[in-house]
Amino acid sequence: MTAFLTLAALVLLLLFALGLVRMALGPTRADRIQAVQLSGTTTVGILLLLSEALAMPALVHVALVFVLFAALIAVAFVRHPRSQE
Amino acid sequence: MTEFLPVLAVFIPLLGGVLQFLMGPRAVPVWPMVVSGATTVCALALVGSVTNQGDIQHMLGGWEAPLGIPLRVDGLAAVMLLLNNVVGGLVSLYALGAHGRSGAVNSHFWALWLLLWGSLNALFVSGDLFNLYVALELVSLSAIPLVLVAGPRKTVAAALNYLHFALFGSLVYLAGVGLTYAVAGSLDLTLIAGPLAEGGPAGHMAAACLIVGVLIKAAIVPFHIWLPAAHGNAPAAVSAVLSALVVKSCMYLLLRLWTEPLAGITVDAAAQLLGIIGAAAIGYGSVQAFRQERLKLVVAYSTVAQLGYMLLFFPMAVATAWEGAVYHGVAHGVAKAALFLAAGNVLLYVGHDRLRELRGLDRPLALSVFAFALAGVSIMGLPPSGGFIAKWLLLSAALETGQWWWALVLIVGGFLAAAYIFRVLRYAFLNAPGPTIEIEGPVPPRLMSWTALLLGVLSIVLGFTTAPILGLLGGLPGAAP
Amino acid sequence: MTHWMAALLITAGLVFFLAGTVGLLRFPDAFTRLHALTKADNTGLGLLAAGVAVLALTWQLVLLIALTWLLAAMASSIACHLVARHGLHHDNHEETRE
Amino acid sequence: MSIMPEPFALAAAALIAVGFYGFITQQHPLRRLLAINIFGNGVFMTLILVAYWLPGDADPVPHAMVLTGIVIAVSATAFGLALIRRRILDANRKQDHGDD
Amino acid sequence: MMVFDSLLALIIAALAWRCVTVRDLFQAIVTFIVLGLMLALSWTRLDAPDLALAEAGIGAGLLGVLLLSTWRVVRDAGPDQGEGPPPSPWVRTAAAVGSIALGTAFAVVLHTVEVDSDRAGGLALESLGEAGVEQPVTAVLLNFRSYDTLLELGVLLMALIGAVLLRSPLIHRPAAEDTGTESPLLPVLVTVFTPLVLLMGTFLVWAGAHSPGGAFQGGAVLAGAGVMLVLGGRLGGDAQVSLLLRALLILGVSVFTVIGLLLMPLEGAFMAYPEGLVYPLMVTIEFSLALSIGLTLLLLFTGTNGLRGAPA
Repeated sequence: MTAFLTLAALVLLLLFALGLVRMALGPTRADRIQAVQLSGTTTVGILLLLSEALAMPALVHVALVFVLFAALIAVAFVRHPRSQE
Repeated sequence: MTEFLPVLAVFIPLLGGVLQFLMGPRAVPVWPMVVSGATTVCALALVGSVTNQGDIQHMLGGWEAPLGIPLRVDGLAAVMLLLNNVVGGLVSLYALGAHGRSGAVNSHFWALWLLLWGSLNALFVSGDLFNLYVALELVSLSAIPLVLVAGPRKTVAAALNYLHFALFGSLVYLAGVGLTYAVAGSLDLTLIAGPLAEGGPAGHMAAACLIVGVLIKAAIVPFHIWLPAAHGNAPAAVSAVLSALVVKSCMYLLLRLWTEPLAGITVDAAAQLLGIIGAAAIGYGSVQAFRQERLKLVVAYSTVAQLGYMLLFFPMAVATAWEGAVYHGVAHGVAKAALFLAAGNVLLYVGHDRLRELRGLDRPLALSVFAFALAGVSIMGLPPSGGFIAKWLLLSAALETGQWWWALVLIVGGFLAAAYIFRVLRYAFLNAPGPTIEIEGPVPPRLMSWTALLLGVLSIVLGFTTAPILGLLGGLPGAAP
Repeated sequence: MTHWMAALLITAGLVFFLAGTVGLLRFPDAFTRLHALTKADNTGLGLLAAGVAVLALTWQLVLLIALTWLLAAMASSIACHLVARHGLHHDNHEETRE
Repeated sequence: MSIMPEPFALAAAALIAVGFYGFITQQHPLRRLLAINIFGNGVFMTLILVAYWLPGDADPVPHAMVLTGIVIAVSATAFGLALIRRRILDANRKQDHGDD
Repeated sequence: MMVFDSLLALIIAALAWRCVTVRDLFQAIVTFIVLGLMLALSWTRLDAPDLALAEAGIGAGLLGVLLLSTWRVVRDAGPDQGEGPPPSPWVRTAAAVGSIALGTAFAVVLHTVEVDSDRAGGLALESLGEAGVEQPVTAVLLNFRSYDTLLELGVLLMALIGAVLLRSPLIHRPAAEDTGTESPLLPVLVTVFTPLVLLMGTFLVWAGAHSPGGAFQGGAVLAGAGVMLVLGGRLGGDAQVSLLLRALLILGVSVFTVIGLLLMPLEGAFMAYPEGLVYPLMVTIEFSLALSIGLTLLLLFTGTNGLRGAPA
C-alpha cells in the first residue's frame, strides 16, 4: 500500500509541475493566482497521501494549515490596500 | 551573586526597553534614565568582579555544556562590556538632552536604544555560536529602526540598504553555524575548535562562512556601502552608538571566533588577506573621509577606515597585536562616540553640517569643537591618547613579526586621518573671519556638550590607562603565557 | 478490502486532478480554466481524501481529513469566485508585457 | 555519508547559489529581499539536512535553529516591506529631495 | 521515493531560479509563495513536520499575503520606483561565476561532510524526560535553549517598532468599497474561516507539547485569523494604541523573563525550572508566547501599533 501511496504522490507532484507551466505562461494575473490555488490543492493532496505513506499523522495538520493560508492568499490577491496615513 | 551579573547585564536593559514600550511616552525620560543607570552599574560591577576573580560562567537553564547555552565573561568580553556600558551610559545622558521630551518617537527611541544596549551586552557575554547569531540579529534589528528616528524621509533608503546587508550577512553566518554543528555536534565556543580543525572541507567552509558573514555585518570594505549613509543620517546619539559599538561588536566577534573556535583551522593566506582588506579599508575610508562635504559623512567614512586597523591583527597574530587591536577597538569606540556627539551638536546649532559653510564655530560651540579636537587626536593616533597606544602596539607587533609593510600602512593611515581631521577643524575655526553662520539653532543643552567633551577627554585619558585595561584583557588566547 | 477501496478512490481522485491540470493547460481563456480547475481539483481532493480516510486508523484523523477537504473545497470555490470577479473588473488587460 | 547525490542537498546548494546571484544582480529592494529569503531557505535546508543525518530520530537542535531563523527572517522581511512602502510614499511626494 | 525527492528538489531549484530572474515583480512574488509551499513539502520528507508547519504558516503563508498586499501598493505607485540602473554584464557574469562556485562548494561540502553523530541534539533527545514536554523541538525551544527563543521575541518586537516608526501601514478599505470584491461570498469566507483558524491555532499551540506544533506555528496561525479579519474588512490597523494591546504584545517576553529571573536565586541559573513545576510553566510560557507572537505578526502585517474593529 505504501508503494501505491508514494506512487500516487509522485503522480500528483508531476501534475503540479505541469500546473507550474500555466503559472509561468499566464497570461493574466488571474491565471497565475489560479495556478497557485491548484498548486495548493495538489500539495494538500500530496500531504494527505504522505501522511499515510510515512505514518506521520501530523502531516494532516500541515495540510490544514496549507488550506487556511491558501485561502488567505487568494483573498489578499483581490483586495487593494492603500498605504497612506 | 556574581554568577548572576551577566544575566542582569543583559536583562536589565532588555526588560527595561520592553517596559518602556509598554509604558510609552509618559515614562520618558525618568524610566530610561533609571534603566540606563542600573545597567551601567550592573555591567561595571560585572567588569569589576572579572577583574578581581577572573572569568565568570553562567550555564543558562542549569543545563550542562553541549545542551544548554553558556554565558561567559572573560577578559576580552569584560573589556568590550566596559566600553559598551561606559559609552552607552554617556550616550544615554546625551540623549536625555536630544530625546528627553515625551513623544511617541522619543518613546520608541528609548525602547529601541535600551533593547540595543541589552542586545550588545548579550552579544558580548554569549558563549554559544547560534546564540551569537540571534544576538547579532537583535543588534541589527534594533540598530536599523533607530536610524529611522531621525525621520523616515531622510533615512529610509539607508535603512533599507542596511537591512539588506545585515540580513544577508547574518544568513551567511548562519550557514557557517549549521556546518559547524554538522562537524562538531555542538555550538559551545569552547567545544568546537578541535572538531572544526579535523572537519576537512566542511570545516573550512564553515569557518569561511562565519568569517565572511561577520565581515559583511561589520561593514568591512567591500561590504561597507551601506554604512556611510546609515551612520551619516541617523540622529547623533544613534550614529555614535552605531559607529562606536555596533560595528565594533562584529569586530569583537571576529576576534573571538578567530582566536578560539577557528584557531586550529585558520590559514596564513586568509590572515594575510584579512590584513590586506584592512589596509584597503584604511586607505579607501580615509580618502573618502577627506573628500566628503558633510561633517557627519567625514566621521562615518572615518569609521570605515578605522575598522581596518583591527583587521591588521590577523596577519601578525602575536600578543602585542592582540592587545593593539582590542585597545584600538576601545579607543576608537570612545573617540568616535565623541566625534559623532560633537557633530550632532554642530548640526543642532547650525541646522546643517555642510563643511564649507561651517565658519566660526568656536564661540557658541566651543565645548563641542574642543571635544572634536580631543577625539581627533586619538583618531590620528597622536600621543597622548588611546589611539596612540593602540597604534603603537600594532606598530611594535609589525616590527616584532618582521612584517614592516603593516607598519607602513599604520603610518600612512595616521597621516590620512590627520588630513581629514584637520580639514574639519580648519573649516570649523581656523577660518574664523568671513561670514559666520546665518541660521542659528538652539545652543545645545549643556548636558549634550559636556557628554561629548567627557568622551573626548576619555579618549585622551585612555592614553594613561593602558596597564589596567590590558591587564583585564589578558594575553592572546592559546598563546603561551 | 479497505486497501482496494482506498486504491480505487485515490486513483479516481488522481484522474480528476489530471483532468483539472489538463484543463488548466489547454482551455482557451482564464474563465473556462477557472471553472474546469475548481470543479476538477475539488472533486479530486475529495476522492483522494476519502481514500486516505479509509486507511486512517483513528476517527480523529478521519475527522481532520474531512475538515481539511471541506475547508479546501469551500476556500477554493470562494477564492475562484473572487478571483474571477476581480479579473472582470481589473486585471485582464493590465498585465505588463515582458 | 553516501556518495549518491542527495537531491535535497543539491536543492540547498541551488537555493544558496540562486539567492546569492539575486542578491548581487537585483536592484529592486523587494526583489532583493526575495533573493535574500531564497538564500536563507537554502541555509535552512542545509540545517534540516544536518538534523536528518542524525541516526535515529531527527536532531531537534537544528530544527529549533531553523524555526528561530524563519521567524527572524520573516519579521525582518516584514520590516523591510514597511520600509519599501515608506520609500514609495516619499517618492510620490515629488517635492522631496532625499540624499539617495 | 528517490524519484519523488529528485523531482521535488528539481522543482524547488527551478522555482528559485525563476523567482530571481523573472522580470515581472508579481510573478516573482507568486513564484516565491509556491516555492515556500514546496519547501514545506520537502521538509516533511526530511522528518521536520514542525518546520513544514512553520514554513507553510509564516514563510509562505503570512509572508506571502504581506508580499501580495505590498505588491499592490508598489504597483499603484507606478512602474518605476527609483531603482538603480540594471547591473552591467560584467557584474552579472561575476555574480553568475561566484554563485556557481558557491553552489558547487556547498554541494560538495554537503556530500562529503562527515557528520558527528555524537551531538547536542542526541543529548537533548535523551534528556527529554527532564524537559517537561515530550516534543523534542518544543523542549529545545522552551527549555534547553530557551534563551535563544527569548531573545528572538525581542527581534519580533524590534521589527514591529521599526514598522510603526515608518508610518506606512497597509490599509484595507471595507470590502464593499473595493471594486470587484463586493462579493457576497467574502463575508461568508471570513465568518466561517476565522473561528476555525483560531481553533486550529489554539490547537497547534496546545499540541506543541507532544506533537508537531508549538508557540510559533500556533501563533502564526492565530495571526492568520487576524489577517483574515483584516482582509475581510472587519479589523483594521490603527494609530491609536491601547495599553491592553501593548501589554499583550510584550506578554510573552515578560512572562518568560520574569519567571526566569524570579526562579534564578532559587534554582541557581537563569531560566532553570523546578522539577515539579516544569510542565505547567512550559504551558504558561507557550500560550503567552503564542499570543504575543500572533499579535506581533498581525501588526507587522497591518504595519501599525494599534487595531480597531470595523463594521463588516
